[in-house]
Amino acid sequence: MSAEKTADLRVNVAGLRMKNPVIAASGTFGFGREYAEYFDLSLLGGISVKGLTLEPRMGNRPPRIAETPAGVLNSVGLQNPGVHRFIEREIPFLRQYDVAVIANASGSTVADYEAIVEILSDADVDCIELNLSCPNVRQGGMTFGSSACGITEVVTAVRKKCRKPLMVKLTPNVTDITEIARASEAAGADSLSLINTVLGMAIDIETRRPVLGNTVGGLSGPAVKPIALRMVWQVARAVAIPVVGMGGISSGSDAVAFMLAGASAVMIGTAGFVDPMVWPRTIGEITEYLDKHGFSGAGKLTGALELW
Amino acid sequence: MSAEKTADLRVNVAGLRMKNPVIAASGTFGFGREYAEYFDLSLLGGISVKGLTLEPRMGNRPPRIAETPAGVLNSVGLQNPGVHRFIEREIPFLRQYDVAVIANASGSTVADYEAIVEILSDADVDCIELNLSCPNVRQGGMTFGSSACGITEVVTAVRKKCRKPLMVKLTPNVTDITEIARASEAAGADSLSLINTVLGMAIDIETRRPVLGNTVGGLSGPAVKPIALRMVWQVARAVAIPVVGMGGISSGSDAVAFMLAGASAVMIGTAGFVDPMVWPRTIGEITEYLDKHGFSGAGKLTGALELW
Amino acid sequence: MHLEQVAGMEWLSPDVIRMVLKSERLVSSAKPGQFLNVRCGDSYRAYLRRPISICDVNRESGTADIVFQVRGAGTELLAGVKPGEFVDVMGPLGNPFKPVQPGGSMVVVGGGIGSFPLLLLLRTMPEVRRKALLGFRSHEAVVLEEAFASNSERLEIATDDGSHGQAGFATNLLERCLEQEKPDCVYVCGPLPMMKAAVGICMHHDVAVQVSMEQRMGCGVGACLVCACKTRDGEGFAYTHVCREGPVFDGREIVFD
Amino acid sequence: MHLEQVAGMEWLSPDVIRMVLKSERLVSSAKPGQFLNVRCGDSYRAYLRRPISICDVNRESGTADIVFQVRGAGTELLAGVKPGEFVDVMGPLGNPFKPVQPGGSMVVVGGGIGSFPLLLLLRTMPEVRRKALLGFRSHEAVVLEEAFASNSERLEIATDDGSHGQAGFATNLLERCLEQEKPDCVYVCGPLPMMKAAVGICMHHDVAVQVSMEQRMGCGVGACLVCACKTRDGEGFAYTHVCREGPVFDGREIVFD
Ligand SMILES: Cc1cc2nc3c(=O)[nH]c(=O)nc-3n(C[C@H](O)[C@H](O)[C@H](O)COP(=O)(O)OP(=O)(O)OC[C@H]3O[C@@H](n4cnc5c(N)ncnc54)[C@H](O)[C@@H]3O)c2cc1C
Ligand SMILES: Cc1cc2nc3c(=O)[nH]c(=O)nc-3n(C[C@H](O)[C@H](O)[C@H](O)COP(=O)(O)OP(=O)(O)OC[C@H]3O[C@@H](n4cnc5c(N)ncnc54)[C@H](O)[C@@H]3O)c2cc1C
Ligand SMILES: Cc1cc2nc3c(=O)[nH]c(=O)nc-3n(C[C@H](O)[C@H](O)[C@H](O)COP(=O)(O)O)c2cc1C
Ligand SMILES: Cc1cc2nc3c(=O)[nH]c(=O)nc-3n(C[C@H](O)[C@H](O)[C@H](O)COP(=O)(O)O)c2cc1C
Ligand code: FES
Ligand code: FES
Repeated sequence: MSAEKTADLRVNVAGLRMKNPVIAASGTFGFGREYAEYFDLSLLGGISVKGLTLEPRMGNRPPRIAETPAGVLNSVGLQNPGVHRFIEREIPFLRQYDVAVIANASGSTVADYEAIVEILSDADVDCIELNLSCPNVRQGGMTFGSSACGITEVVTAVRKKCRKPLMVKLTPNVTDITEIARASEAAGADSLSLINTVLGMAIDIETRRPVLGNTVGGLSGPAVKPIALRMVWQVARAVAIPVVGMGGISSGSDAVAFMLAGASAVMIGTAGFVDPMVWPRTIGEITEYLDKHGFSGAGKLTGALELW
Repeated sequence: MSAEKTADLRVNVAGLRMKNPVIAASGTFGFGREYAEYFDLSLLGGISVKGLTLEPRMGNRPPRIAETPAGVLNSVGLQNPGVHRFIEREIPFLRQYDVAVIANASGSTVADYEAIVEILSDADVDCIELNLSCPNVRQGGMTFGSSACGITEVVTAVRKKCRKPLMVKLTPNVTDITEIARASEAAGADSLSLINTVLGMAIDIETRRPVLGNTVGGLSGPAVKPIALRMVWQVARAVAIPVVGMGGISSGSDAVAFMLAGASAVMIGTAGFVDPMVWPRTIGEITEYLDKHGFSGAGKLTGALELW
Repeated sequence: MHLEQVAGMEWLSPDVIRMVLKSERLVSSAKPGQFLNVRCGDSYRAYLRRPISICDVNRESGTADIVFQVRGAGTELLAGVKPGEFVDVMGPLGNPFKPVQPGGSMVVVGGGIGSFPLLLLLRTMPEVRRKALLGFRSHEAVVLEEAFASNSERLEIATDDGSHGQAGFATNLLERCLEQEKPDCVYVCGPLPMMKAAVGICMHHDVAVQVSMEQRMGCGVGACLVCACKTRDGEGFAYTHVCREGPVFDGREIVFD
Repeated sequence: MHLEQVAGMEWLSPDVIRMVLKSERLVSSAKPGQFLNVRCGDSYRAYLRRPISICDVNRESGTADIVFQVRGAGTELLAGVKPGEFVDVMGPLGNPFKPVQPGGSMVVVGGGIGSFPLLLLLRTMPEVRRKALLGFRSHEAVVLEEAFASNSERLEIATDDGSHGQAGFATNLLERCLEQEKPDCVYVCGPLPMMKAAVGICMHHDVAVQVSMEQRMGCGVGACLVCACKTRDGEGFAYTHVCREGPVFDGREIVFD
């Protein structure tokens, strides 16, 4: 081959334009500061920041993490400094870098969601990711994200206030993810991201107590990858809006699998705890795959799975 | 200590009496013949045989298995010789051993379930485990097991025909497992077993096809353990009937965790592929734990979890 | 589950390694066509065992060899095992090749890593006239050439690119071979399309053919029913299990599709 | 993520091992109280990194030591690493102990594996009068006795069962010590109940106290917020993060409950 051409990595997820499809997943990357010591944040396509609420939240009692086979349970419980501190202190920091900023927003009531989305619509962020699925806040996301009515109610209300690309993040803890996905689409979501964590539990048999102070927590990491991949595949076939896939991705091969299943971009979380370089490295590995297999761009991978 | 006394391992799961709480999980142990070459089947508390249907079934197209991080996806699709061959050929074989025989039964319609339960009620089995949850048969278990109405309909119908202890096996692929569990209890289940496999998918990025011939399959093995443990804990608190726990158990420690969470007995499946001795070994490890921690019997473990 | 001690590890090509197991048990029990289900350490990265054929046994040294290509996580872990360490194997498992009567003749047709189980087959039938036809991708992929040469009257090798032996496939060699003489049985192991072609050729020449099938496995012993392979069943087909009813089948029984 | 070469592995007790890392980088950067977040191989059985304190650095040999107890899957894998191999570490991470002015005096109070980070602390403050009070379960658990002895003016050891040194806890030693003299600062690391007691004793005697906290970690760098520790915040409390704001805290800030 002469003049090797490298594939075009750019993606446009319903108005969220990124130079490549790799995004740091919410809650695993803080507001980027910590990992800026490890690599240039401008390498990334996007950063979904720690889940924000209107007011600061202090989170759940520790321990907040448990290790499980090929996975991790967490019960952080949305500890965050509140949306105002985020806007004042974190956006200016993040804007030093050439990276899309996705504001991950949570609330306990529809009014909370409306209010935070209204505030974020005036802020310098590229996209709002609605977290309706955090399993750790008792009267919070879980109720909304786990039923089609709940989703419809929140997303419809929020849509009216939202002046940014609106990404709705789905919980996997449901009977039929396609029903929830379609409800989100119908209510006005511009795109969907999935999966959030799978509700799980770990027990210390010596103390005979749950490992987590919160008893249950959300499972993430390689263990959930087959579940996430299945849901992304199902959802991508069920809706017309773009899908951002995540859950256990820890390499370019994993990212490619999610894109073949129908994802337009991917998020990576837990794997970064083990290897912070997974974020930038995955971008390179996707490029290699595209070049090796003759795909002209990352977008060409989306949904390119062939069935038996 | 003088005269060491070993803990009493016997359990009685709503009429299913076993000399210890370790059962081989359905679909992973055939009809016992193959593993009889590896250890004395009389060591086990029980054997849940390969899922049976009225007529023989040939199962799904291969490949039927994919390896995932700390887990396995399968899409066998209930290949089995039919309930009549089971009664003629397999029960006599199994009855050579001192082990409880649990007939795992599936169907595509309520009438199927009624018919197979009627037949099995006349057969020499110790318990009937209703599989309403196999995710691999298109019009089969999934529909019944994933909604409270479905469960209520089948279990109510079956209960009238059933003259054996009736164990209802739950699928984890639901929004609220406690709702399904309570519906099963209300409809007449004597006990519950959970979890069946979690719906998942794997993709071969070189061929760009699903690894499984059936596209999706059921996830089992250590990866699902935290999900299973959480569901067993939730269900054990939600119902008054006994619960049999499974999902990723591969040691006595795992079994103890499930019992602390509320299980009266446990099943082990996938781990046996890796180490067939996991079945008998787990019994010994439970005994050690009981003795070390001063529990007089296995039943004392059930639900002994202390919350924070 | 037997812990077998590794007596030696030897790379035969850049991605194919021979693992020599010191084991009188295997030496006295292994039959050609049988396989071991090998545990690749206790990392959850390769949770399931890997089926690998028994390639050779050596009575004098009391060793049995398995030869495998490094492909994914499991074989990579296995290739890292050091002499002196132990590997956990189940087996010999499965049904062996059915032999040819002494004085008869046989042809083995192997494709790539599929050729390995055929070596033990040749070795156990010294009283039979033996011909070996092997196909490899290219010169670098050719392994065990001497061993096959010294355990057959005639060895022919084909490579896809002609960089070693003749250009073409092992099935081309088989075609030509059967045009000249009809052995009592042809034994085939290799990629599916190659086995399909080989069985077609044998049926066309009305020669008995046995194939060794591959399928992804769970238990390896017949209990989980995942290793299905399509076999003829009256007018239709059934799913038979490679680990227990195979891996060796009469070539005519298999539905290749 | 730095790959550091292991220069030596040495068992100090039946379940405590010293891993010596050849690393000028660590020698020049590690401060007492900081930790490494260590990857225990690539097995999914111990997916997360393990936080381990830097126990000692040796400028002459260009090595840094970590000393850890084998408890679960991760430390077991780590204990299996052989000299010459590399381990993947992040760090030094976290805030170090705040030093005492030269000429001042300090007391370190260590409980079991919590004593390890205190060694480097003693070693880096030779110009300070140093006393070490260590508590262990029993005689077999006592490790690094010489190292502590030679890096302090006085070393006292207590064991729960009295099988070595005095019977009782390190906090009993602290109690007696503070009754006699007030150091500029007490440094405590060990099990939670022990730290709680030690801080109480110091507060009672109005002596400054720093503690090194433990918590289960995810990222180790402050990004995931899982390593929460209850600290005073006005009348109430807040969850502060051990990896980034700690592991060393002013003992008065911690809410022990
Ligand atoms: C009866 C039998 C005998 C075999 N004999 C040999 C031999 O002698 N030498 C040799 O090199 N290979 C042999 N194979 C193929 C060998 O089993 C696979 O190459 C190996 O399992 C791949 O594992 P991996 O970890 O490298 O790949 P991965 O892709 O990481 O494996 C993932 C999963 O898929 C399964 N898998 C992947 N490819 C195959 C395959 N071709 N067949 C069966 N399962 C597969 C693995 O066992 C594992 O469960 C044999 C297969 C069978 C069924
Ligand atoms: C800042 C800091 C410094 C430490 N320094 C040392 C040291 O110098 N020497 C030493 O022996 N130990 C030290 N520890 C404790 C050490 O991290 C744990 O013993 C170790 O993580 C246990 O891992 P495991 O694989 O043996 O246990 P497992 O029980 O298999 O671990 C399971 C999970 O729980 C976490 N975990 C379990 N126990 C602890 C614990 N006590 N603290 C934090 N996480 C835990 C593990 O990191 C892992 O994520 C330190 C802990 C912290 C937070
Ligand atoms: C410690 C931790 C905190 C998380 N916090 C959030 C959050 O605040 N908002 C959110 O939408 N998702 C949160 N998540 C979920 C992740 O964004 C992601 O959906 C999930 O972890 C699956 O991806 P992974 O396997 O790559 O980590 C969190 C996950 C972890 C592990
Ligand atoms: C290959 C395979 C086949 C299975 N077949 C059945 C079945 O026929 N009926 C059933 O109720 N469950 C079946 N299961 C589910 C198991 O009984 C069990 O619920 C599940 O695997 C979780 O337990 P484990 O992680 O210990 O394997 C099957 C599981 C596997 C892996
Ligand atoms: S692998 Fe289980 S039946 Fe063949
Ligand atoms: S471990 Fe992630 S914030 Fe401390």
